[in-house]
Amino acid sequence: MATSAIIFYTIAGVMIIFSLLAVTSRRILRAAVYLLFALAGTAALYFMIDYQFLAAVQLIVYAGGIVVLIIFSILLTTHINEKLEKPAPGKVFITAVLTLGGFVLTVYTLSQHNFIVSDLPQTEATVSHIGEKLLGYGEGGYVLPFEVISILLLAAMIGAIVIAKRKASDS
Amino acid sequence: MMEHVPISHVLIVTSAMFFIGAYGFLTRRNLVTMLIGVELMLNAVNINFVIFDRYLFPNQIEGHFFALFIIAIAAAEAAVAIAIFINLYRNIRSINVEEVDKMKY
Amino acid sequence: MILIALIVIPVLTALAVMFARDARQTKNLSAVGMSVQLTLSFYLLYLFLKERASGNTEPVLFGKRFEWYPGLNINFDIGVDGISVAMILLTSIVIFTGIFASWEVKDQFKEFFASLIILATGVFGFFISLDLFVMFLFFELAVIPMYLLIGIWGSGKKEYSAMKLTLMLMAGSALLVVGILGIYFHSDVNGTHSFNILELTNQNFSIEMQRIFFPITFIGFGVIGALFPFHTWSPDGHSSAPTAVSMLHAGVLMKLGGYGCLKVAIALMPEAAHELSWIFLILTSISVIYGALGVIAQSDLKYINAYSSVSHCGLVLFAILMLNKTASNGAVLQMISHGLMTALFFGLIGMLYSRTHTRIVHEMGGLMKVLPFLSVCYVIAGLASLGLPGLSGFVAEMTIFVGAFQHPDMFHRVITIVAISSIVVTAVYILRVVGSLLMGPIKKEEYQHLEPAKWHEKLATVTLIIAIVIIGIAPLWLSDMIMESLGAILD
Amino acid sequence: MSYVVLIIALPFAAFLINGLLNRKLPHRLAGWLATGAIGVATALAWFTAFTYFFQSTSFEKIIPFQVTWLRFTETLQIDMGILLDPISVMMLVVITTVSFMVFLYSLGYMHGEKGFVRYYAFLSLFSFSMLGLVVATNLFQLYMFWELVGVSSYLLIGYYYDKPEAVAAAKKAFIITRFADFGFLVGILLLSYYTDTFDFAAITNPNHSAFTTMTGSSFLGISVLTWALMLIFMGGAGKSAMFPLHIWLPDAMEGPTPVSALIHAATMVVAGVFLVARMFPVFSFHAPEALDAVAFIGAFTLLFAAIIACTQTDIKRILAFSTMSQIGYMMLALGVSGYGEHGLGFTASMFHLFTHAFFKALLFLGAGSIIHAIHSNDIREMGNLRRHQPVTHIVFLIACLAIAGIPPFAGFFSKDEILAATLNSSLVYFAIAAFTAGLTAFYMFRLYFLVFWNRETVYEHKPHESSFIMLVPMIVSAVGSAVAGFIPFGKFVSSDSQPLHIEMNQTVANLSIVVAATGILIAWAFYKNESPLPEKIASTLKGLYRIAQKKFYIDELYLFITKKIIFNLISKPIAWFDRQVIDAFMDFTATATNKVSAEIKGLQSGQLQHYAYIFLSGVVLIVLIMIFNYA
Repeated sequence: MATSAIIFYTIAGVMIIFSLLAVTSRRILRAAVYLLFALAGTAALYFMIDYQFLAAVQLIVYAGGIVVLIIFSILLTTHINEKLEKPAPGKVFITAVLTLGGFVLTVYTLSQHNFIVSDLPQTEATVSHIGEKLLGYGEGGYVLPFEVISILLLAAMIGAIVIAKRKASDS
Repeated sequence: MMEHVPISHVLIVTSAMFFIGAYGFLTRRNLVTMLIGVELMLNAVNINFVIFDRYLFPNQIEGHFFALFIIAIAAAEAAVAIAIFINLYRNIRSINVEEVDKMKY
Repeated sequence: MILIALIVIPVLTALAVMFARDARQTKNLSAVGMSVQLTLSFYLLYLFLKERASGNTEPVLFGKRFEWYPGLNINFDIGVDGISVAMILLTSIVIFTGIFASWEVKDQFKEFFASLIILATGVFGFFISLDLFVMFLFFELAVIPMYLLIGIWGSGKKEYSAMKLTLMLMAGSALLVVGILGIYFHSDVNGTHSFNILELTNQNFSIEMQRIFFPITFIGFGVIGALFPFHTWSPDGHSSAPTAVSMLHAGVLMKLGGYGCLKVAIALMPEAAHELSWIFLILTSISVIYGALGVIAQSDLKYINAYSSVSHCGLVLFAILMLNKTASNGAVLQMISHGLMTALFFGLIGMLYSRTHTRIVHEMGGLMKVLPFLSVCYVIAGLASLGLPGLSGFVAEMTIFVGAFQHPDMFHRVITIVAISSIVVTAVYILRVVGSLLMGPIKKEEYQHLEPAKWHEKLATVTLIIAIVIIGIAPLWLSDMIMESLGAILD
Repeated sequence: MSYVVLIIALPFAAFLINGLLNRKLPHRLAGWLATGAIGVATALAWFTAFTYFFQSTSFEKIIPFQVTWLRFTETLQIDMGILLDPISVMMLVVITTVSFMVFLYSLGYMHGEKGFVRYYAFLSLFSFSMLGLVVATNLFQLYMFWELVGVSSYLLIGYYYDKPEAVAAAKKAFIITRFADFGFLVGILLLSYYTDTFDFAAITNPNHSAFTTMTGSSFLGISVLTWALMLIFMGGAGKSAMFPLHIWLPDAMEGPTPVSALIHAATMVVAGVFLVARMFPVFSFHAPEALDAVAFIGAFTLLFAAIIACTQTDIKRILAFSTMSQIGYMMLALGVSGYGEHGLGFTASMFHLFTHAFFKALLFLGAGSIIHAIHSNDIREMGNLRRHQPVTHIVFLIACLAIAGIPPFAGFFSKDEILAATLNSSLVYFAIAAFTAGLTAFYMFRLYFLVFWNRETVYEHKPHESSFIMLVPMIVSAVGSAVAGFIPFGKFVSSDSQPLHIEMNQTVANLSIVVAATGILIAWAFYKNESPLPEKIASTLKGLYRIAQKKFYIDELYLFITKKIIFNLISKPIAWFDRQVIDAFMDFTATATNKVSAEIKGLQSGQLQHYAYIFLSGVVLIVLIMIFNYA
């Protein structure tokens, strides 16, 4: 077994286990931390396939941004020591059957499909390269989606502020 | 570096992650933890894009962009969602999903 | 070009109204817009008559075609004949007076005026379009704002009425869609299907097809024309609607039914019309008598007028079904005449209600003494309604009766006599109302000091009365204009 | 002769001015304006009559003015025009003259009333419509003005609109005449359906080809033409208050008295007679059955109304019933008349119409003068008025003598011709006519003696003679009533426009004088002084008297039909049906939809996770199906 395979399976194991923990843990703050680990595992995977920039973004935005947001919201809405109640066993059962069924189906479909793995050499995904393409307006340029996403983010930001803002009458 | 790992294995991992996220979304009652499930699902899909790019079209970098955009959207979504949660919590002192059903009419 | 202006001006007015600063500006903008519209309608009349005088005998004048959705051969086809010109005139008069009659709307006035004008836009569009699809589109545009107008600004059990009215009209629309699509898919103009009325007129649809789609289309339009037994939306709807909406609705919107029946159902499917007209003749004559007799038991002014509208609009459909030019001419005249006088009625009822705060006839009395202007106008409206010579109602009713009586069939003549008997009943209920509402002693002390008519109320009523009198005294030009267009439809 | 248009246009102009400027016009000006307009019209009418009758040798139909008003089909159209022939010229004179008298009289009678200007506006409208009616060139124009006349009558009866009785009376008058007009309209339609024209020139031409078709086809055993004419006569009967459509006329007396004089005595109510006279050639040649009906209705009303008149106590109602009775004479005369040389009845009828207009107008004006003086309509509250109102007394006496048929007053001549005409036709009709002549004399002089003689009544205000402006028209009318009988009417007006030579039938004349004198004598005996005799007779004839006094309960019958049957058995059920059946069905559709949707709504729990479950299950299911399908 090659080293890379060992590393991959380790990362995969970490991701799966922490994902599972994240959705089952009854302590909500822990759940958030497990999510962080699962996301970090993803970043590791990206590093492993030499997508450093993406990995960095993954870490910064997901781990640094979203998880922190989630933790803030937890702190704002829940007591730290409070344990979440157990989901009803029946519900757990049904959900488990449903998701497992979905998983099995997916795996079955995957197994039926023959992926043609390309032999072509991998292109360098350097930061500058990505940056040029992202802001390029020629063939294969992504400036339009980029701008759209910018506006979306702006809108989301304004929206978030407006929604979360206390109304004058509340204070 | 991934020559020894077949693509299907990676995909099985991501789909496992996706369905774990779905499981979380379906069983949890706290909105924040449901959001955690959603993030997991998003992340799983994200990995798929990257992996397809890596395995099937290594000469292109479009997969990067999808991943990047999804991350950006996920961030936006999380921000808005959390803003809604906080507002909701402020209004009904709870972020239990079962108590949020006023919009059905 | 002038036709496009007829749609554009109301749309612009409605937009402008949305940006108005205050109530005053809103009203002024609406009034100006609708005055322009009124002037334009008269200009259209002038152009039309000039064109006809110069010997242009095209069935449709000022036609224009804009391709819209070529895949289904839908075009924005517009053009007018004498009937449409007459109806456009009616509409612009009624909406013009409607604006003045709702001068004192207080709540959400911007939205009110905008919806009102949008409604009128739909009606204008309906009358000028030659494409069934576009026609239907405008039809819906006219029906939908009605829901809001009644539901929000109405009175009494307004939600119920608005819902009922909209649902019943929508049910009619649903039938209409089926009818229109049936016509469309059975048509064959140079290898494609067509929505264009002019092209469809030359189609010879098979009698089997007509037997199915004539009743569907006729009932579809008949619902909005208050065809028995699909008329019950009318009394409730009218009684709950705010003044201007009742005016516009009874005055113009109900006429879409008659217009549609004439120009679509009968013009396109004449054989089935001949074959099946007897069924609908029975229904419409029931409308006529039933509506008239039904009035007698009512005591709410708006209900009274609504039932009388059922009777009068029944007469419109009745006349159309006689399938001859004279009767159809009468039908169009009746649409105009009834439009004017019912608008006058509803306007006056609104004005009285705003003063006495009741619409129950026997709670009022002797208003002639305290509100002479409005009362005299009410009497004139009543006299027009019962068909006094010199006012428009007489011209219309007589044309219908004479036309209907020219039918060679015994059945048709007998049923005409039945319909004629409604004029007696009409006289009964009109005089009952006039007698107990306006004459006699004053019933309540507080009615001694009612506010006399204001300038905008006077403007609205006088405009309508002038129109009624002009048609009543000199009907020849109008009748000839309509008659000449009917030739293309009925021959 | 196009100046004839002015005769009609002038009152209309007066109506417009008075009507539109209502409140802004000073009373005096408005009154004199309208009176002046009708005065000029009267002068023109007399001038027209003069030129028409004396300056041309033959009495042709002249149409000096005509425009198309509305076109129904290529052939069928309504014209507005003026048709001059002997009867329309005669009517022009009658209407303008009586109108002028009444306009003048009203200046005094209505002085100081609040709605003075409105009154003159309506009065002018009436004159306009009535004039338009008689000069109509076609049946439809006649119908239009017929309706206008009805409305102006409605407006004038309801002049005192705050008096509930007046409002009810106005309503009743309009509705009953409207009902009659329904028949009239159907008749017109029936006639025009076959003849394809409304024009009198064509319709009254007995040789019109359509009439053969119409007499040929029959409905319920009666020829279509007879039906049409009967229906048209129904319209005439309504307006002329013939039995059984008469009940509105007595109530119409709620209007101001000059209005009663003009509309409900002299002009409008004879429109029915005019209508039958207009259509006379057709009646006479093609539908003798219809003419018989006219005669029968006329004779019946004649007697019926006279009997009721003997029992009434309201001065105006007595006159109203007398009007009905006199119109009955006219109808009867028309009904028994032949055509051409045998057209004595026709001429007599028109002659009676002419003279009646004068003396009946005079009676009403006199009654107005009395009512004006003592503020009451009830003859039991009057008495010995000759002392207080000498002029009124004299003119009233002249009118009474005229209506009773005492020579040399006008009524004698015309009534005598009618009697002669009935004698030519049937002895029964003659007997009725002659008997009623006596009855007429009796009830008129009952009225006369009760009002002007009898006991001295104590009045609240001392009655005074009316003002000069009221007396002038009365005196003029009195002169008319006295001398109008000497006009050789047959020379001018006859059924075929050829001069008709009329000789007085000496026997009939003598008989009629004797009968009339007997009536007067009985009245003198009963009522000249206070006497218990009338009471005694009334109590011996108890039931009969009561029935007559209650006008044979016809009103109650109508009331029963309208209130009980139409309202309770038709209108109310319709309202109920509308609410409970049609509406309920529509509502049921709506509620059913609502119910169903409420049931389905349960699926929409609002629980986010339920939706997610369903979504995920759906996806899994679809994928499963796809896999099995493609496998």
